Amino acid sequence: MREKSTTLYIGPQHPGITGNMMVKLQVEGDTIVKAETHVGYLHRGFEKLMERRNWLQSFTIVCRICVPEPDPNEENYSRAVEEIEGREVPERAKYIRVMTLELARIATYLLWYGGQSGSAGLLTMGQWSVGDRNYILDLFEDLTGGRVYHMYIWPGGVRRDLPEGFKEKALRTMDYLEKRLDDYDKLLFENSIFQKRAKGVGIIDKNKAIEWGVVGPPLRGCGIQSDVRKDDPYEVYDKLDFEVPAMEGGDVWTRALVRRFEIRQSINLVRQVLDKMPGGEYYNKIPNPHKWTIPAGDAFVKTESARGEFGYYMVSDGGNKPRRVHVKGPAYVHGITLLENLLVGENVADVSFIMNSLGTCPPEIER
Amino acid sequence: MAFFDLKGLLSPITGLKQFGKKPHTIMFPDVAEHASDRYRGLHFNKLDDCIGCGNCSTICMNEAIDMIEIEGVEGKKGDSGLRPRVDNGRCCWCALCVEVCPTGSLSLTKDYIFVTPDADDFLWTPGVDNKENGEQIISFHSDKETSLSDYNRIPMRELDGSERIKSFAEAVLGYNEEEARKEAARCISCGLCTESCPDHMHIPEYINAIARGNDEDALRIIYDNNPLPEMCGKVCTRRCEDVCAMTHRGDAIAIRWLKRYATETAENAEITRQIVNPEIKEANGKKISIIGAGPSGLTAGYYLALRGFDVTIYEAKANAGGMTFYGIPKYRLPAESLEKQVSYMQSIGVKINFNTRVGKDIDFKELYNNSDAVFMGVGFEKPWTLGITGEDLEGSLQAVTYLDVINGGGEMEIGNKVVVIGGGNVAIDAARVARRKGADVTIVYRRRVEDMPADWEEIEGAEDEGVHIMPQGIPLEIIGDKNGKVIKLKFARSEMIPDPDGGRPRPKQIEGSEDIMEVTSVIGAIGQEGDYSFIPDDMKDQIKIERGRFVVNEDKQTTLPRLFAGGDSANRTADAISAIADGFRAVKAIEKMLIK
Amino acid sequence: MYNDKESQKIVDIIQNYARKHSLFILAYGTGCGAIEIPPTMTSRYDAERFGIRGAATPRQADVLLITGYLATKSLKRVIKVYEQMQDPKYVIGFGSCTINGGMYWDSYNTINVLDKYIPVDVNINGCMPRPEAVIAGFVKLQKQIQEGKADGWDKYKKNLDYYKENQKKIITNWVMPDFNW
Amino acid sequence: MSENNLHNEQKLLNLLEKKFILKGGSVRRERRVEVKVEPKEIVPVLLYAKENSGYTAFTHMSCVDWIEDGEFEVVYILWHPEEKINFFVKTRVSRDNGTLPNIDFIWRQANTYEREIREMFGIQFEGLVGREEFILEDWEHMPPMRRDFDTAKFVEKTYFYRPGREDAKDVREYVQERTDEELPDFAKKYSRD
Repeated sequence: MREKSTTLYIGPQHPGITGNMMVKLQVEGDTIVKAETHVGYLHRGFEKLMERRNWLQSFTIVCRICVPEPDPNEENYSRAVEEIEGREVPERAKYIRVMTLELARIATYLLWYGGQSGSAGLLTMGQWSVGDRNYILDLFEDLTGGRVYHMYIWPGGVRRDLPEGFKEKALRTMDYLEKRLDDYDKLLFENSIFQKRAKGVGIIDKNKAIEWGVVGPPLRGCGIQSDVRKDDPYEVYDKLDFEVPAMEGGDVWTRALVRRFEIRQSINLVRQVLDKMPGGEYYNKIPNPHKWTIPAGDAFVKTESARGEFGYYMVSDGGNKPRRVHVKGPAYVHGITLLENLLVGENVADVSFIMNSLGTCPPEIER
Repeated sequence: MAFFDLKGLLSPITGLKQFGKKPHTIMFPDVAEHASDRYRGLHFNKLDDCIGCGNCSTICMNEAIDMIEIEGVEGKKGDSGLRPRVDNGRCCWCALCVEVCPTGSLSLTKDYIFVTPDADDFLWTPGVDNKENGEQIISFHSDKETSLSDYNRIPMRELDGSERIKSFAEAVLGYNEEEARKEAARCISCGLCTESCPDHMHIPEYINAIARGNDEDALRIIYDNNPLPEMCGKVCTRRCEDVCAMTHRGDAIAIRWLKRYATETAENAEITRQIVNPEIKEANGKKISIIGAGPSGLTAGYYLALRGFDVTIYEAKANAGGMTFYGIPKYRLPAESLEKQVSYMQSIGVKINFNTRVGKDIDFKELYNNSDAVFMGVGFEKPWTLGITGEDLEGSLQAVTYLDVINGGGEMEIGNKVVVIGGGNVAIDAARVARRKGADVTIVYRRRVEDMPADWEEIEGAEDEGVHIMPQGIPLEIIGDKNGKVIKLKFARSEMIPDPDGGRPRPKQIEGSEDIMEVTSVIGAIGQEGDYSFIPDDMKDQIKIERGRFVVNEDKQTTLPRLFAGGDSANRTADAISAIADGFRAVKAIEKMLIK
Repeated sequence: MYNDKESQKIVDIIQNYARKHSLFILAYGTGCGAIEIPPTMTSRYDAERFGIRGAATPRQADVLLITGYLATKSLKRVIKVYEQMQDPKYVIGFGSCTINGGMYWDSYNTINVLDKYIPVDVNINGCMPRPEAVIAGFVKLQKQIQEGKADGWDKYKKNLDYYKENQKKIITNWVMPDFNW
Repeated sequence: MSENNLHNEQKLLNLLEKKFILKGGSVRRERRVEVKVEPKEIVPVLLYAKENSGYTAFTHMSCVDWIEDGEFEVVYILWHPEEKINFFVKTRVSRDNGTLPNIDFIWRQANTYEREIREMFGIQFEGLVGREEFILEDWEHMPPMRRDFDTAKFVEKTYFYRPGREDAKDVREYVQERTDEELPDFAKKYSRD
């Protein structure tokens, strides 16, 4: 017998929702029959604001587009500007950028650990990983002067050179984190509660994944080795040695495992970068920012963020302000069309669990 | 999966091993807050280093920075007297303001805790609100390397020194378009320079016009209050560049060269007229006489003509330009350049009577009575003498006289071993001209090279051309042969002793350092004074003259109401741009007096 | 026998003391500032030392954190949430955006001055405020509560017309009742 | 980069040139191909790229307001997962009442992009099904991403600014006041950059 259909609103004020968004569910009993994502609670009109700011001023606001991981935005913005303008970036800056991006990836995954386990009721995990994430934020603070918003990667290179003693501190942090990952495994991946919650939930169809626009860990969780760092290499990723983990399955569990392996890859990447980093300039100075103009043209650049491919479409009309900067975050697809489909047939209790596994981040959907 | 999963049950329990460990919790507020050496916290501003250029305010996309007057800070030339105040309800700690601060006075500190129940408290004046501890906790700052301001001037292309001395061809080649755009793009448009320009030219505006690629607008803006821009573009003393915000850490914007670039877009007077497109008012029937076609006289003539006055300039010599024609050598300011500007003025209705000396060819009193107003830009014609023995010998002469003859197209025999005495631009000019005439030239100056009032570019140029500079040398006597011709110069060396009143150090002769060098001529260049013999004696009582200059009020009005004066004979700064400013001011006053 | 005012004072002191040591914050990630809440609440900074912890629903919460800018769409929900909370309730404004617009001062979709719409008891400066600053904000709030100065909720009731007028200027489609939760 | 290495990029362009009427096409650089088409060609070109050429991934869709030309430029960006090539399809529609074909039957996530462009620019997509409101709520004004929508003016009208900053001075004007400089009106536009 069919149960009575009810409408449930989850969010925007709901502790299980990642960020500030709302999912409107049609449920029969505990089973979801229809899901609809509502966004716009965090819309700030970045793209409009950038039309009013000059090329340098816009750089400071792009990092706010995605709060948990601001660096891919800075990277994208800078690289798009450099591509249109034809500005060279010194080799050292490229290495520093890669290091920043990888540190940001680790930090994001540590935050994800907290969110994913928290939505399964395992609160200790979050206490550990989010607490340990602070050590990476400390590194960022030493490097860039800011904990969350770094505003560090800018057109032409990076803002400041590595501070004294940074390499040693970063390596120490990496060693510490690598040791901690074993603890996390015991607490989360070997935990039967997590395994039972995660396996077989929120399955993405491998054959449809690319067509649906799935990117990042969810796509690799379907067994497809796709990573912008390999497919369309930027900065110095083609000179570094790393693997792209992928696992068949497509459920929350494989997505979690992919992230678990990637964290180790990132730690290795940071070590490699610190080891191979050449000396020299770290910044190709831009002219007086008030009068800095970029020749007309457009560019589409992509960066692999912790949640997947982050794209920027930028158009310049030859003036001192961007004509158009259009941001495409991974959550744009994950949080709306993919989530709406994945939730159908699932249990209401798994909504935030699945959302966390997709890494939906509303600020990058609506910007 | 089995219902009872032992490993999955026990593994998490191993987490308990953390139990005995020391927590990594930071016990704030029991322990002091921590911030890294680069942390971007609240602002701090070194009030004494800050020049109030407002660059921080313009780069801030949040409009978080206001420039306000604060107690205890006075404005002066090169310092607006305003200081930044940050609205922390807007600031996003991006520190772009720090990166673009041209002086490096603004930085961010390690202090970041600012909690208050009243949201109106968040206006923060850096350097005032954290006066006590701000300086000790500076964290994010920018130095010359990291700063986003561009401190390096685009170098000016010049003829090589050995090439220059072969002719009177212009030594400085001028910026080409690309160089000019680049140089103009360095400007941060603070506008502090306008105050130190005697003529208050609209410097940021025309530089921005050049930066945006609109040279014609630049010329139009320049002509708004300077009718001799090409001359200024080549030889101005450029006080503006002394106070440029960029000088605090690097080279000033090449304001003079940019002006020169803008004026060169118009190749002749006709094109200038088309670009500037002057608006000439209907004739108002008032008659103005101007004595002297120097910079001040020409300026007054030009703007009076624009305002509809009937203007006649009386010039004693055959060419217009005054000292800029007769005093400045042609390799710095070619005659054609001046002619172009003067003919443009004539094209809008300025009449110039050449070879008409007031006091000789035309009576001053008559002129005064027949005009509605008279402007005098008579300048300093009479050179000062050195005041040492032997000055009346043949071969001892004055720089202005020498330059006058050469610039007028004449020749003067000075021999092949020349000593120029003095350290100003005139001395350098005379030396470089003599060098071009093939002489071996030595400049003798009482003080050190760094004390020379001449432009550093001129000094360097002279050295490049092979002019010797003997600093700290005091001429004592010019010695002649029996024919009354100069053969030797007796001089002594000097040492610098500090001035007890705090002025610049004074030279003092070193006992026993006297020496003699062989010379063929000695050129004195230590200054000039005015020659006011054209004024009839009965009027001299009414026109007050003090220390060789006419006494004028702010409107350049002398003690005789319808008589105005400007230029060297009325101001102390004695340069072309001040003369232009005087002329411009007098025009406004004359208009006010006669029309409004 | 004893002065009523005096005894009321003693009761207030005890009440305020109890209130300040048990602040339940509403987990509502309103702006970017929400990203510094997890570090504040977890092991490194451990805000639970102060009796601060999360509450899932407005009814159980004492403190509403406005962690940054508010889009107009969010503002409507925030007001709803605020009105659902029980007295006494406190609001902490995070960062520049709540004070005078911050980065988004010229954005068409975010409000600039938060205390025009709901009363704010403590403002924390920063973009983002660091966990230390967040804790400093909480400590300040506790002090305010102890001194009886954190009376935003009272102000809201007394000046309801003023707040409603400002709110309705922005929220054109007002479908909820005026403060009768 | 020599011509030979751009073989895959060139291949697609040649195919498309044979089959469709293009308004322009070029290999921008390695991994970037771009074509310009009329709006009515959008669906055939995209379908062809997806079904026949292996451009199965729909990466991005964006819109640029060229207010000077009175046109919107809509860009579709596809991705070839094997050959690793980005393919840009650009088309232009009129700013007033411009309509484009709906492509969410080819890639369903395009539905989201189209809804956003409809809301932010006001371009209509024929047959687009989806809630009218996406990001904005109760928006009664001009679509905000149009360039003629002045957000600063809108904010001044709608929201508040905190008082207390009225004593701010403009450095240029302040220095001007101290001297007797009179800036002519035509020069004022150059005062700040």
